[in-house]
Amino acid sequence: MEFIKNFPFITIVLSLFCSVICYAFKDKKARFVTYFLLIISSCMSFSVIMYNLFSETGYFAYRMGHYDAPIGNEISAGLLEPFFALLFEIVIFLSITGGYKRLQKDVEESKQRFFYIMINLTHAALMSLCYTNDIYTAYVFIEICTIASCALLMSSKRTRSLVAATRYTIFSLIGSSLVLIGIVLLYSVTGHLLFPNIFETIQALWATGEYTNPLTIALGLIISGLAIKSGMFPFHWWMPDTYGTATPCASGILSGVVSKGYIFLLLKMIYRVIGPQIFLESGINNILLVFGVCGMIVGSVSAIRTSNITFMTAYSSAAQIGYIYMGIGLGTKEALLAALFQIVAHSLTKPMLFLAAGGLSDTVGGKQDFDSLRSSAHYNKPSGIAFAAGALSMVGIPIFAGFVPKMLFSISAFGHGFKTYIVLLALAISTILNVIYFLRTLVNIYSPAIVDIPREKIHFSKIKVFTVVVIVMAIVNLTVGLHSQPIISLFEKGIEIFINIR
Amino acid sequence: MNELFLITPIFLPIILGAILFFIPFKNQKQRNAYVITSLILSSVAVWLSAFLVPDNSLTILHFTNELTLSLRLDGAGKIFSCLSATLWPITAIYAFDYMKHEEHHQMFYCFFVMAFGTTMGIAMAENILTMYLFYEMLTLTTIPLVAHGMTMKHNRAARKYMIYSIGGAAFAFAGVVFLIVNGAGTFRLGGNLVTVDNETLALVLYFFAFMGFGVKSAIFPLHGWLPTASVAPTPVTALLHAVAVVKAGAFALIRLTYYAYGTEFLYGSWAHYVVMAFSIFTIVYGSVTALRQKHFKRRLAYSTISNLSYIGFATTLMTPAGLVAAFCHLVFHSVIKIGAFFAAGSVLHNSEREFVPQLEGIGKKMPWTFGFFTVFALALTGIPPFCGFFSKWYIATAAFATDNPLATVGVIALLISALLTAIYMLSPAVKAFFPRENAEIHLDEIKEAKPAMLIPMGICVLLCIVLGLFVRIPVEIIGEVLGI
Amino acid sequence: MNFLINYEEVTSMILFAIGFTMLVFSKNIMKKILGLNIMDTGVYLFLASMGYIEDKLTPIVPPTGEVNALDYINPIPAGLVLTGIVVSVSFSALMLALTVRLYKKYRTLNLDEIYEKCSKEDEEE
Amino acid sequence: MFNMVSSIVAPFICGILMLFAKKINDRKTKVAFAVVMQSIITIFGLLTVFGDEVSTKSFVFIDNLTVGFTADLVAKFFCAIIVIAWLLVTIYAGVYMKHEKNEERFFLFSFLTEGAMLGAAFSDSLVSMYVFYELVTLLSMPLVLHSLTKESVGAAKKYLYYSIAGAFMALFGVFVVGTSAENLGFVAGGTFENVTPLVLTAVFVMCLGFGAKAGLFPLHGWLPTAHPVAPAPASALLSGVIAKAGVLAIIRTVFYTVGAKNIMGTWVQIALLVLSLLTVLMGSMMAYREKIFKKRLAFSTVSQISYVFCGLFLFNEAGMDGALWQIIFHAIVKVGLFLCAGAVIFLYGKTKVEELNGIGKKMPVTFTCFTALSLSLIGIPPMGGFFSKWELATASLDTTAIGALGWIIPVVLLVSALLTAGYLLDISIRAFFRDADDDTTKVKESKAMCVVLVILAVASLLGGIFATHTGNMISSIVSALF
Repeated sequence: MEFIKNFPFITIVLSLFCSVICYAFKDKKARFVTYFLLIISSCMSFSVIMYNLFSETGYFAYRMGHYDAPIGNEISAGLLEPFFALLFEIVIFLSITGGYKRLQKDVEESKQRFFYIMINLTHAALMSLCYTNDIYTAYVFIEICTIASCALLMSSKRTRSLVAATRYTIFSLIGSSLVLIGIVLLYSVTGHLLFPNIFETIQALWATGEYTNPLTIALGLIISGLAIKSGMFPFHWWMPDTYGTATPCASGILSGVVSKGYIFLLLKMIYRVIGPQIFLESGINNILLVFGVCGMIVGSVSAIRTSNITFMTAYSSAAQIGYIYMGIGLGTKEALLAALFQIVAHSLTKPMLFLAAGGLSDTVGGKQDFDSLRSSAHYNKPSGIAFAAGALSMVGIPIFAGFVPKMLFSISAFGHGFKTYIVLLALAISTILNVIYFLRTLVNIYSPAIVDIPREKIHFSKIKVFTVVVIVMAIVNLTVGLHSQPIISLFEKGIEIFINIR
Repeated sequence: MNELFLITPIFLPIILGAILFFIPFKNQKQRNAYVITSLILSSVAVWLSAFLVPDNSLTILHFTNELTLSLRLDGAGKIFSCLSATLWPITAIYAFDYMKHEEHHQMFYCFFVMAFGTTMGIAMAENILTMYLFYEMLTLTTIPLVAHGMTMKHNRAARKYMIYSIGGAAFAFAGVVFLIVNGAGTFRLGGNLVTVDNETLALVLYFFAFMGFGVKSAIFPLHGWLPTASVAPTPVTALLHAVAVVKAGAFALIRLTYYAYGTEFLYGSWAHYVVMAFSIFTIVYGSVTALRQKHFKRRLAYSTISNLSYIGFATTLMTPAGLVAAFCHLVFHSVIKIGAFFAAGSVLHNSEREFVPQLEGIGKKMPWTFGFFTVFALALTGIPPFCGFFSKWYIATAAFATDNPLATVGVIALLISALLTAIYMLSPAVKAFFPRENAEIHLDEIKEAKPAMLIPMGICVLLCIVLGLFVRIPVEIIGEVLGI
Repeated sequence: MNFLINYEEVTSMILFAIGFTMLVFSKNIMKKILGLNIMDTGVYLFLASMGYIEDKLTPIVPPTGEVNALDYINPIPAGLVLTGIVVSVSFSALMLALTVRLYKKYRTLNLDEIYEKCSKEDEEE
Repeated sequence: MFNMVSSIVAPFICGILMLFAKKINDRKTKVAFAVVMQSIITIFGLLTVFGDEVSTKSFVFIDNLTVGFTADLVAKFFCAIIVIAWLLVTIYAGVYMKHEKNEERFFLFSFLTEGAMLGAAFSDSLVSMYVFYELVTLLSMPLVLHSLTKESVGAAKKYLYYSIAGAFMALFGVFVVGTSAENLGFVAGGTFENVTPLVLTAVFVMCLGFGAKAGLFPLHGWLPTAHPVAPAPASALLSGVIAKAGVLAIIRTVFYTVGAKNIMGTWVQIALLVLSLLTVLMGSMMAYREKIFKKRLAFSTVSQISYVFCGLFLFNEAGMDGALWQIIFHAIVKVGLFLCAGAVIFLYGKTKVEELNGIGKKMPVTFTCFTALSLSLIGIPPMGGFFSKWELATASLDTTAIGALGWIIPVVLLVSALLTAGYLLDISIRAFFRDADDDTTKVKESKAMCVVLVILAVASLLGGIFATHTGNMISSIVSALF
């Protein structure tokens, strides 16, 4: 069974390889290559999970080229890493299958294979962001991920999305250079690139009390860089344009997966590089908490104020990411669990929402404002149902996936003194705001039209695949919501490994 | 019969309702037959489970190891479920005739039947999480009923209802989680909350939860949705906004106070007085506003607000007597108010008149309807021997028994509101029967309501009188099933 | 802090600042791209200066005799710099491609004007 | 037993029957029908009065909420007044209602009201009395708005709301008393050993509440509004008899539930006495200033019934004695006066006082009776009214518990008596000694009306002297209480 340890590496390399060979194919074939890749690699990730579940440590590190530190660079897998790899693969798979019809409309015939190339690159980058165990690999793949996702954005015909892409690129450039500086600082202080070594050195340094400022600055730079990329509160302004104008498949992947990849890397940085102890002592967690809460509120308020369905969904991702940062900011294991589960719930829900929104706007010829979209759910039933499911999940109605993280957040909120009140209040208020904009939209799309514009009735026989995909997504959402214990216990086990074993 | 049967009254109507949506009915008769049979089946299931199912808990599924979706039909649940189970089919009969002139029945009846199941879920929830779940479900299943008219007005009403209700639940959620974390999630009379490390937090969250669940029972600052929602077709307003939904809110308050937090923890705390003050204020506020309403159904809606706070007030007395009184008024008010709404609805249906001043002399044309309405008015005002009087009696006696000054204030509020009730409920009746001689009235086209509408009203009237005359029996039953 | 000792750091910081300000505040896309490159250069300088350790050998194995690996400086920072350069190049390429498409469409390089125009378009839609 | 029950039930049955009287076209038969039924009721009532003390089994709602009837002395006392007054008024109404529309409704509700009144009179517990008290309010309301003019409907609503407000104030008391007493049955002298401040307050509130019907300040406002617009027989009943329901309720509460001894000398007594004195004075003054005939009478009712309260709240034999006499005489006189006013309206349609100049010549019988009745009300010896006033005055003088009020009361009564003389005799003088300023042709007075009026007048004249049986009854009531 040892060879399973190669799987993480293989997935990365394989997807890089596929991205190259996609160039050789027409779009259809390229798509199937991508499917193939995704299926294979998800099987691998799954087997890695299984392996770690039943191996005694539940963790292994894999040194590429068998050089030792400080020269070699390595990837490692506990339980969380392969789990999120699997999650991302599934989400990407579903987004593509659900979104390719629309893709063929949005992207020029000749450019479509590039789209799949970029998807494969993104996939490779995400895999390595999940598995990486040294800051060098981390940096490289952050950049690859950024480039690929920018390209995903640019692929659409609409010039608006070009502008959005420009914005996104600039933001993420700033982000990545901040991360780079942070990494460099870390390196210069510790002289190491591998997580475990950096960790030990930092612990030692912190104990002696030397270099605390450089360390704090490095941590701050890395966190703020990744925060910009993942769209934390003050830096979330690029989100609506980006997600709102891209093709649904792309927005689904970007909002559901890419931002989550950065966040997962951030978690790695905090818990495996800096160490929770120092993270809490540095007081950065409070900043994250505050920004997270602000993000929840501000994102929702902006979502209420917009009248464009995809923009609304995009702003809501800003709010949802706020939840995650709030969880990180609380800094306890329970909060971390909640944050991880929030990642799961959001990645499962958001792509569904984007796809559904796309499907709805198809019925009115691509219009996206609420007045035109009224009663569109009657013209495109699957999208209507999917949107309903997604909206309810985001609001946090029990039996949907979105409910569980809210539950966990509020459980983890107790016992933090005044923070308890802040978190509980924030949860309640943001729920209300979610209700306002999501369910308002829900009622709208099901109530009769007020403006008369040409509408085409999209019968689900015409969009079989899409229908199947959204139904599958909804079912997955429900199952996760109804029976969350397996995932939770996996996370609990995984978090122990994640924090303690190096 | 073992507790597994409890699934039936909840999921049977939900499934039947869902099926209903897809059956292509040839004509209204078929659909009505289907609806009434499914409702009666479900009610039978409820009664059966009320009498035959042992008082054991049944866990349907585990969200996580601690959080379970589990049912159990204890005394309180029995009262509430049986009440709804009785009134639901009656309303259905009324609805058949009323809804003739409305559109897309399919959807309406689908959700109408499904809401029954969710209400049962609230009644039969064993732990607070389950109750919360069905509470949300109830909101979702009833939104389409409110939005039924599908105009902008209905749309807005539905949105308001939704935001208030789910928002309130969001605030209650904090309290819910607190209870679960402190192992008081499961309902038990007297509560399971033994010791908490942070009492302030506990009380603050109780207050949140009370106000949050109080949204459905229209406690003062959060009552706005109820009058707005009275744009819904009358069967809905009658059933949901006089019985199922609002009473679910009241029921949730009772669960929260007596079964989760426990009165000995709350009694005498600041939260106790605050919530009581809120209910007292709402009692008066509701009546005063009802007095100022010209729109017939809105007036009834505001009166509902005030009466719901009678229940709230009785609940906040936090004594066994208070609990009995609360349930007493919960039952009696349901019967009275649903009847009153029926009457208002049949006026609206047969004469298209929705404002009180337009009712001048209409009693001549619709003697039965307004005869019934007068009875409901008297009962709601609390004129003996109608049942409304006795619930007031119980609340008042319970209040005096606590010898808590605020409670005495509450009784005074009760009586003030009773006076106002007399004014706003009797004036339509007086108008209808004794038109001013020089008033210009055009009643030619108006006809008396059809028996399909009158019979439900008649049943309610009978209930009012019988419950009043033999009030001993229901009260004894309530006390007995509550185990007091 | 003695500027003469760690002048590389100072210089890189200055470069970074210049680049950053250009990237963020200048309206012209071309200038933004230039700023991006300047910023990155600053970072690479910083990185290189960090990577370099006094009196250690360059990590190239000499033809004669074997040497202890610890006598070499760590090659990774150098590798990092190389990667970074590649990245920034590709980024510039990307941005330039974008710029071309935008310019074709709007006949301007001023980002504000472009925003205005495309939001106008949306209204027209 | 049978008599009592049937005297309560019969009116309701008669009311139901009146519903079918719509079918009868000939109004003579209709009226005859009503009168006959009324006389049957009266007979039942009187049989009960002269029969011995009986009581039904009481129907239990819950622990101490019971409804039951008993014919004790007070019940009989009121029953007698009610049935006799009703009989006379019905006869009178037979004539009077000719010029009002749909009279069967009037009869219907008058019967129902009578039933409710009797029920209240015979009730054996606070709650059952409360039930019938509410019924009286609801059922007598249509009598007020009979004419369905804007004013009358408004007045009726005012009456309804005042009474219900009063009723609910009373209900507060009922709640309190109900919680602190194990049974609410009526026992002479009350069931309470000692009372808490809360109960005292409750008693005060109850007296105010029930006082609403009897026009006790501050809830007297409805009387002057309701009486003028109601048809004369209705207003006669309202102020002559129905208003007494309030008195009954207060007697039952104070003397039969809480017990006079508990209240004697407390702030409640003083407060109530002061209130009733205020009402006496205010009523008379308002009446003196009033220009509309029936309104003046209404105000006089306000003041006169408060005489009764003065008597009651003294809490001694003499006071009680005087109060009960006052009840009887006021009933007779006020019914009579209102019927006179009705007669004027009926024949000449005159409502203002200054229109009455010289009308005495046109309707001599009526105004002779009017004068007689007025004298009695003023309390000129040897008229009946004198006794009650005398009793009240003496009673207040030899009460020690109330301090200064002891001599204030007689003074107030005297002043009010003078005012009464002022506002009533003024009318008689106008009627007889001024000559008419307009020459309306003389219309013959209706016999039935005259008969009724004469009976009343004679009763008021001689009642004091010859009514031994009444005297015995009253004294036995009083002795039972003290």
